[in-house]
Amino acid sequence: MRNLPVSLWIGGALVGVIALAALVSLVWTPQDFATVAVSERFQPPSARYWLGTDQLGRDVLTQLMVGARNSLTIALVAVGLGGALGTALGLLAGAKGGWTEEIVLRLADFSFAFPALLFAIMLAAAFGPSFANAVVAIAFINIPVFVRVSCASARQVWQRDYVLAARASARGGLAITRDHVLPNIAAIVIVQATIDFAGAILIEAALSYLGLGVQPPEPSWGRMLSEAQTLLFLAPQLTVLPGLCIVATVLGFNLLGDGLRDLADPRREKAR
Amino acid sequence: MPFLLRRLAGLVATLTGISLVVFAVMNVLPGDPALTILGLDSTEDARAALSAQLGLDQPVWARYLDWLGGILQSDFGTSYAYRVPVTELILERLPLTLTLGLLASILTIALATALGVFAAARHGKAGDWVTMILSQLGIAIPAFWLSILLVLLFAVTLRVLPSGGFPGWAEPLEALKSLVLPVTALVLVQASVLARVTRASVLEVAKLDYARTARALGLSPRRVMWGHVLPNALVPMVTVAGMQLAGLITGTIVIENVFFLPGLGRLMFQAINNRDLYTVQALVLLFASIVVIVNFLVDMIYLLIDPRLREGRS
Amino acid sequence: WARTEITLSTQQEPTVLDPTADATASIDSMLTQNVYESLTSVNEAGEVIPALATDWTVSEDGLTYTFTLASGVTFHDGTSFDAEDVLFSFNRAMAEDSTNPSKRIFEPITEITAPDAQTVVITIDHTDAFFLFNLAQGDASIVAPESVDGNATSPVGTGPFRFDSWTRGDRLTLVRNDDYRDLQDGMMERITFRFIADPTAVTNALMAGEIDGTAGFPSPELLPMFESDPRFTVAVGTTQGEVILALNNGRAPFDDIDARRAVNHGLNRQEIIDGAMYGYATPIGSFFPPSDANYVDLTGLYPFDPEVARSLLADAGIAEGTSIRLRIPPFAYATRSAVIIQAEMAAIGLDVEVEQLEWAAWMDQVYNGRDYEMTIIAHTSPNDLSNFTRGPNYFYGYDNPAFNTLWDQIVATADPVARGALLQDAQRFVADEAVHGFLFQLPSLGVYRTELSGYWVSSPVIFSPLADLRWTE
Amino acid sequence: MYKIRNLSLSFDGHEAVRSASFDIPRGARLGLVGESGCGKSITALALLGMAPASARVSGSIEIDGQEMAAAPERLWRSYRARKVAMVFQEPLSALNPLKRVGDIIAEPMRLHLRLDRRAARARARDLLVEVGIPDPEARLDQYPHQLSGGQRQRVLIAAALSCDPQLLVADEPTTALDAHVAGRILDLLKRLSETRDMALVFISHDLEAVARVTEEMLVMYGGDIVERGPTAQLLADPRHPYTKGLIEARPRLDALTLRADGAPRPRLASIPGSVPALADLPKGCRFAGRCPIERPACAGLRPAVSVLGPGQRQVRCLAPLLPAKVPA
Amino acid sequence: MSVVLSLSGVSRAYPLPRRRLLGPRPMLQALSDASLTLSAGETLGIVGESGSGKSTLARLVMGFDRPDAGRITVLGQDINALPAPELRRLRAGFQMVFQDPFGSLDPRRPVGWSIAEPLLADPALDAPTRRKRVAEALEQVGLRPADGAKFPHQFSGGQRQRVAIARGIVTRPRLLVADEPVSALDVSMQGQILNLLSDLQAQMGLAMLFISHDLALVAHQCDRVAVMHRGRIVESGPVAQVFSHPRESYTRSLLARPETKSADNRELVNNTP
Ligand SMILES: Nc1ncnc2c1ncn2[C@@H]1O[C@H](COP(=O)(O)OP(=O)(O)OP(=O)(O)O)[C@@H](O)[C@H]1O
Ligand SMILES: Nc1ncnc2c1ncn2[C@@H]1O[C@H](COP(=O)(O)OP(=O)(O)OP(=O)(O)O)[C@@H](O)[C@H]1O
Ligand SMILES: [Mg+2]
Ligand SMILES: [Mg+2]
Repeated sequence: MRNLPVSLWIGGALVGVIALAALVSLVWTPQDFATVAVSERFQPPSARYWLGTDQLGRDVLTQLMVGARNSLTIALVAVGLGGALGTALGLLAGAKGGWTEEIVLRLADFSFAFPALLFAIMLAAAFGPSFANAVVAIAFINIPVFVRVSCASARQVWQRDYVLAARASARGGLAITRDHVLPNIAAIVIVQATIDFAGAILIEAALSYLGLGVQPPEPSWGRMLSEAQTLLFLAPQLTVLPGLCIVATVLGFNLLGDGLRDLADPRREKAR
Repeated sequence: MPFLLRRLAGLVATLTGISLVVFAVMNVLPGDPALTILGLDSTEDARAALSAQLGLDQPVWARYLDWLGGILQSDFGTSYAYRVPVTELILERLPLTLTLGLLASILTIALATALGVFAAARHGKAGDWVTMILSQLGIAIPAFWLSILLVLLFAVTLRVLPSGGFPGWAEPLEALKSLVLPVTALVLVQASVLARVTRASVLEVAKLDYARTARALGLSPRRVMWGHVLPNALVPMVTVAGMQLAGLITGTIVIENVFFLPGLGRLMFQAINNRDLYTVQALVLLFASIVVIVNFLVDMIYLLIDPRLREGRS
Repeated sequence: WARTEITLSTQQEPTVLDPTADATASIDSMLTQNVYESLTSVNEAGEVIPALATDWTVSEDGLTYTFTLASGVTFHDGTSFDAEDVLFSFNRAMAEDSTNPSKRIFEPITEITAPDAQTVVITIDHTDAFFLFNLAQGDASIVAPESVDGNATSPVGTGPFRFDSWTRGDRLTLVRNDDYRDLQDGMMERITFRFIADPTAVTNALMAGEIDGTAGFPSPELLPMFESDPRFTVAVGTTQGEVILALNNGRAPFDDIDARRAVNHGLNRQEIIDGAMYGYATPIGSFFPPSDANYVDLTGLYPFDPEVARSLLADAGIAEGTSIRLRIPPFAYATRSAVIIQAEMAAIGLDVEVEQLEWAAWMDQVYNGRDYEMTIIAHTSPNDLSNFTRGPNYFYGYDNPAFNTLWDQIVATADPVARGALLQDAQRFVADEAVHGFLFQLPSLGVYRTELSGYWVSSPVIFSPLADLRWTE
Repeated sequence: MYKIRNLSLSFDGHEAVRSASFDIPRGARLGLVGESGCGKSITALALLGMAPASARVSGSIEIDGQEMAAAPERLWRSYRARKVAMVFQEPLSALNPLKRVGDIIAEPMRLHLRLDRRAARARARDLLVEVGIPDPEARLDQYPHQLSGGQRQRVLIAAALSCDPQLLVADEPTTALDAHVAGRILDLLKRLSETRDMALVFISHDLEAVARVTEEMLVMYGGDIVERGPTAQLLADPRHPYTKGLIEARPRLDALTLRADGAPRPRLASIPGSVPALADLPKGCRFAGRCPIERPACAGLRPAVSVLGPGQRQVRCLAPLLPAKVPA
Repeated sequence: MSVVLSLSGVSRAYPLPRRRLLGPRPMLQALSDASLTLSAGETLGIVGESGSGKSTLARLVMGFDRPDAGRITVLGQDINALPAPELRRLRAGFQMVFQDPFGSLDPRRPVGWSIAEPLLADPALDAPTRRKRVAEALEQVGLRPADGAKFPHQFSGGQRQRVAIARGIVTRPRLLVADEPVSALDVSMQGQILNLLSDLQAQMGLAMLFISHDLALVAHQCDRVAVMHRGRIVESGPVAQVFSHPRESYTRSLLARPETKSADNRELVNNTP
C-alpha cells in the first residue's frame, strides 16, 4: 500500500469505524435501542451504559450505533439511487448530444435552481416524513449533480480517439457506452458519490433535525441532536456525541473522496 | 446578443416551470389553509366562508391562471395567512436576508481566497495542512450545530453578542451585531468549501506553462501568484461560488430559524407550514431567480475574466 | 424610579392580529383583554368577571342576558365605544359569511338588541352555563366598525394597552393606553413580545438577559436549572389542556372497548410524565382539568398492568404485533410522549409506528380526514367535555347518545352544585368508556425574572391579561 | 559566461542528468538534441535555477564567476530575464491567456528595469518589431489567443528578450508549429543571437532545426551528454552510434528526387527499441541495449569522454565510430 | 487495380457561433468539393498546413461524420447511403490509425481487448478465433502475443502505436486511414513505424490514406499525393511529380525551404500567417 494519499488513510479509517459500528449494530447492540427506561435517564458512563444514557434512559452508544446504521443506509440508498439515475441520464445525454443533451441539462439546471432543502421539506410534507421519503428527497437532490458530472465527463470520453476507434470497429452507442464511456468515467462518478455521500449525511441530519427524517423509535443522529439540544446545559454529551459522529462521518467521506480523486488523477501516475 | 436573449428566455422558462411545480406541490400537500387559519374549534361553514374569501373554492388551474395574470400586472397575490400583499411581506424581509446573504458571500469569498492562496503558497507545508484540516472540519460540521455552539459561547457564556433576533435597522450597530453570529455560521461552512476549491485551482494553474514562464521572467512568487495564477484560477472558483449561493439560500433558511431572524428563510418555513401558497410561490420564484441570475452573473464574470470567451467562441 | 418596560417571548408567531379571524393562540395570549376587550373576562381562578360590561342580569329562564356597558370608553383610535359596537361585533361574528374561528360560541344566540347606548340584550335559545365564560374569549372581542378592517395588521381595541408596532417574524410591541378607564400605578408602559420558536433559543435569550420572561416554556427539563438560578422564578401552574392519546373510535381496532381499555392498562402515566414532562404534569384519568372544583380523580380506573392489557387485547381478538399508526402533531409534548408510549405499547404487543406530521397536515389528515389510529393532542379549550358529543364526524369517531343526553342536561343546568355532580358523572362516563388513553394535564410553565410579579401562573383560558405586571425592587 | 561542471539531477535516486559539464560562452549558439526523456528540459531549467522541486541537484553552475548551484531563490530571481531567459515549447499555454500581449512583454521590464508604463510599452512595441510581428501597435492590446501559433511564439521570444538577457534558452520552441512557421522562428532566433551577441541554448530533437540555428551541439541520451562538437561536423560525421542513429532515422525531403514514380520505397534506418524509463536505464553506457555495436562491457561501465581529433569534438563511447569519409 | 476509395465533390462546412443577434450563422468550409480515388495497394498522401481540412477528410471517409454534399464510396459502397447494419458489416474493410497513441487506446482495457474490438462486430468469429487473430496481428506489428494482456500505459509511445496499428489490421481491411500516425513520436521511432506500415502494405495489399503535414514523410511514404489548402485539394498526382514540379504556388510555398529564402525582415513579416 505504498504511496496512498494520507487523506485516503484517515478517511478510510473514519468511515471504516463508523461502518463497522453500523454493521455490528445489525447483530448486536449493547442495549435494545427502543427500550425506554425513564428511571435510568442521564446515567453517566458505566460498565452497563458505556456512554451513559439519554433523557429517556436509552443507551447512548446503542443509539449512536443504530443511528450510524440509519444514516449510512439512507445516504447509501439515496446516493445510490440518485447516482444511478443521474449517471444514466448523464450518459444518455453525453452519448446523444444535441437536443437530448440540451433537455437533460436544462432539467438538471432547473432542479438546481430549486432550493434542495426546500424540496425535501415539501416532499416530507406531502407524503409524510419517513425513512423512504428522506431517501427519495436526498436521491432527487443528487440526480442533477450526477447528471452534470457524468454528462460532462462522458462528453469528454466521446471525444477520445479510442471511442472513434470503437466506432470504426462498428460498435453501437450502447456498447461503446458500456465498454468505454462508463468504465472511464467511473472513477469520477465514484469520487462524486463519496462527496455526495457526505452531503447526504448532512442533509439527512438536517431533515431529522427538523423532524422530517427517520421516525422514532429508530434513532437518527440528527434527531438525537435536536432532542438533546435543550439539554445542552444538563447533559452536553447528548448533543456533542451525535454531532461528533456526523462530523466524523462527513469528514471521513470527504477525505475518502479526496484521496480517491488523488489516486485517480492520471498526473499522479505520471509523476511517480 | 443572442446570449442575453437566450438566457432571458431560459429564465422565464425555468421560472414558469418552477411556479407550476410549486403550485402543483402545494395543492398536493395535505393541509387546508382555511382549517390552518381558523383552527380546531372552527365550524365548517366558517371554513367554507374563508375558503371562498381566499378563492380556494376555484379549481387549481383557474387559480394558477389567475395568479399568472396577476404576475403580468406585477401582483404576486395576497398572502392567505398574513392577508397582506405578498410583495409587501417579501420587501419587509428582503433587506435582512439580502444583507445576511451578501455579507456572508463577500466574507466567504474574501476568507476563502485568502486561505486558499495561503495554503497553496505553502503547499505541503504545515500552514497548508492546518488550513486544510480546518477547512475539512468546517465542511463537516452541520451549520445548525455550529450555530448552537456559537450561541453558547458568545451569547450565553461571554455575553458579547445577542443570541438571536434582529433589532431592526434603526440601530445599525445593534443590527450588525445581531448578524455577526449568523454570518459567521454561514461563512465558516461556505468558506471552507471555497477555500479548498481555491487551493486546488491555484495549485492546478501554478503547474501550467505560463506560471512557469512568469517565474522564468524573474517575477517574485507573490507577483506570480496574484498577477498570473489567481486570475486564471478564478474560473472554477467563480463556478463554485455561484453554486454556493444556492447553498447559501438553503443555509439562510436554516440559520434564520436557528437565530430567529425575521428574514425570507424563516418566512418560507412559516409559509409552508401555513400552506400560504402565494407566499411560498413568490419566495421559491425569488430564490430560483436569484440562483438563475447568479448563474448568469457567473457567466458574465467568466467573460470579464477571460478574453477568449468574449468573442463568442466556446 | 421603577422600570416600566418588559420584554417577553412567545413561541408561536401570529400571521394576523385579529382574534376574531384567526385561531392562532398567540394572538389571544398577546392581545385579548390587553388590547381587545370583550363584554366579560375571566380571572386567573377561571371565574367570569366584568370587562366592557360592568354588570349583567340573567332572566329567570336563563335565556335573556342584559348587559350594562362601561361608559366613557373609547377605542384606541379615539372613536367612542357604545352598544352599537357590540351589535356590530356580534352580528359580524354570527353572519352567514363569518369566518370567526369559534362561531360555535354564538350559535345559541337568537337575538341581540341595544335598547340604549349603554345596554345590550342578548337572547339565547337554550340555557348555556358557559355562555358568559365564552363571551370572554378573544373570538368575542368587541371591535369597532371604523377600524375592524385594519385589525389584521394594526389592532384597535379598548384595552389597557394599545398596539404600537409589529415587525413580522421578530417582535410585537404594546404601549400603555393612558386613556384606559382603570389605569393603575406601575402598569407597564411598554411590553415587547419577541417571537422565538426554538426552546434552546428561548433559554439562551433568557440566560443572556435579552428577555424578561416567557409563558408556555416548552422544555420542562430546563426548569430545575432556572429554579436554582436566583435571577429567575419558575411559575408552574395549570392549564385547561388535557393531553390525551386519542384513539380513533370510528375504526378498528379501537372501535372495540376492550382494545381501548387494553391501551389504558398499558399506559404508565407516571413514566410518561417523568419522561416527557420531567414530572411537571398532573396525571388525568378522564377528560377534565384537575384544577377544577368538580374534578374526579379517575387515574386508578385502569391501573398500569401489561398483563391485563395483553389479555384484553386477546379478548378483542387483536393479534400480537398488530401494527398501529401513531400520527402526531409537531408539538414537544406529543413527540416526547410518543417515544415512551411506543415503548409501552410494544410491551403489551402493539407495534406502534410513530409518524410526525406537520401541523397543517395533522389537521387535514388526522383531524379533518380522521385517517389515524392513535394520536396525541392537547385539548386546550375550556369546558371541552362537549367534544364527546360531536358525533361520528368528529375525529374521535365516538358516538354515544347516552353521553349526548348527559351533556345536554349539564348545559341546561343552572345550579352549580347539581351541574357539578353531572360533570362528575360525565367524567366517569368518558373514563369508563375508555374513549381515549388519558395522559396528563398540560402544565402551564413560565420562567420570569425574579423581580417581576403580576403574571398569571395558571392559564384557565388561552389569553393572559398583563395589566397587573409589575417590576418590584 | 556559464560554466557547468558535473551537473547531476536525480529523481528518487535515479539520475536524469548525469554529471554534465559544458560551457556557454558569450554569444555562443549551442544545440541540445536527443529523444524524448533524455534530460534536455531539466538541464535547461537548471540553467535558470528552476529545476523541479523534487529533483536533487548537485555539481556546479557558475555564471560569470558566481557559483549559483546552491544560490538562494532570491538571487536566481534577479538573474532571470536579465542574465538568462527562457522560451518554452507550447506557445499558447506558455502565455497567460488573461493578459494582453503588451503587458506580458512589459511586465519584466517594469519590474527589473524599473521602466514606467509608457517606456515599457514603447520598448515592447520595438521588441515586437524586432521579432517580426506585423502591426505591432495593435498587437500590444491583443490577447494571446488572438494570435497565430507563430506569432505567439514570437511574443514569447519578445518577452524573453525584454530585459536583454545574455543567454536565451529555447526549449523545443517550434515543435507545436507548422514546419513552415517553425523555419521562420528558427531563423529569427539565429538572427537575434547574432545581432544582440546573445548566447543561445537551443533544445530540440529535430536535427535539421539544430543544424539551421546552432554552431555547436550536444547530444544527450539517458541523461548523459554522449557527443558534442561543432554542429556541421557532428552531423556530417557522427561518432557516437546514437547520434548516427538519430541522423539516419529521419526521412529527408531531398531524397525523394532519387525515387522515381513507382520505384520501391527505401527502408528507413531506425534505432531499435525505445528510451527506457529512468529507473530502467543501464548503469553503464545509457545506450547499452539499443546500440548496434554494443560490447559486453558497455552495460556495466560508464564510458569516459574521449576527445577526438582537433577542435572541440568529444564523445562518450567505448568504441566510437570511425570517421566517415569526408564527402566530396 | 481496383478502386477502394473514391470521393467525388465532397464538401463539409461547420457552423460557427453567430456574430450578431439573429444574424446568419457563419460557416467554416472545412472541406469543399474534394475528389480523389485510391486503389488497392496504393498509398495516397494528404498534405497541407494545420487547419486545411485533412482530418475532416479522414473523419468523412471513416463515416464518423456526414458530408454536406458529394459521394464517398468505400469498397464500392456509398457509405452514407448504406443502411446502418450493412455499414457495420462493411466497417471491417476499412480501419483507421490515429495520431495520438496515448489517446487512441482505452486506458482501462488490456490492449488485447482493444485489438479484438473490431472483431466483435462479426458474429461468425468466436472467442478462440478472435484470440488467434489478435495474436497474429500482434506478431505482425512486431509485438509478442503475450503483450495483449498488458495495459496501454505499460507500453512506450512507439509500442502503443504498434498496438493501434494491430487493431487497424486485425480485420484484414483493404483500406487503412492513417491520420498523422507518427507525428507524436520521436524521430527514431518514426522510422520504425513507417517501415512497419510499408511492410504491412506489401504483405496485405493494403490501400492507405496517409495524412501528414510533414512533406518529407509523405515524400518517403506515398505513391501519390494530394495537397490541401483551405479545404480544397489544390493539386494532386504522383509524389515525385508534384514535389519536384509543383504547379500550384501554394504547393511551392509549402515546399520552399526557408533557409534558401532571403532573411529579409519585410518578407518574413508579410508571410507570417
Ligand atoms: N518533476 C519530475 N519528477 C520526476 N521525474 C522527472 C521530472 N521531470 C523530469 N523527470 C524525468 O527526467 C527525465 C528527463 O526529463 P526531461 O523533461 O528533461 O526530458 P526531455 O529530454 O526534455 O524530453 P522531451 O523531449 O520529451 O521534452 C525523464 O525521464 C523524466 O521522466
Ligand atoms: N467539429 C468542428 N466544428 C467546427 N469547426 C471544426 C470542427 N472540426 C474541424 N473544424 C475546423 O475545420 C477546419 C479543418 O479542420 P481539420 O481538423 O480537418 O484540419 P487539419 O488539416 O486536420 O489540421 P491539423 O493539421 O491541425 O490536424 C479547421 O479550421 C477546424 O478548426
Ligand atoms: Mg523537454
Ligand atoms: Mg488533423
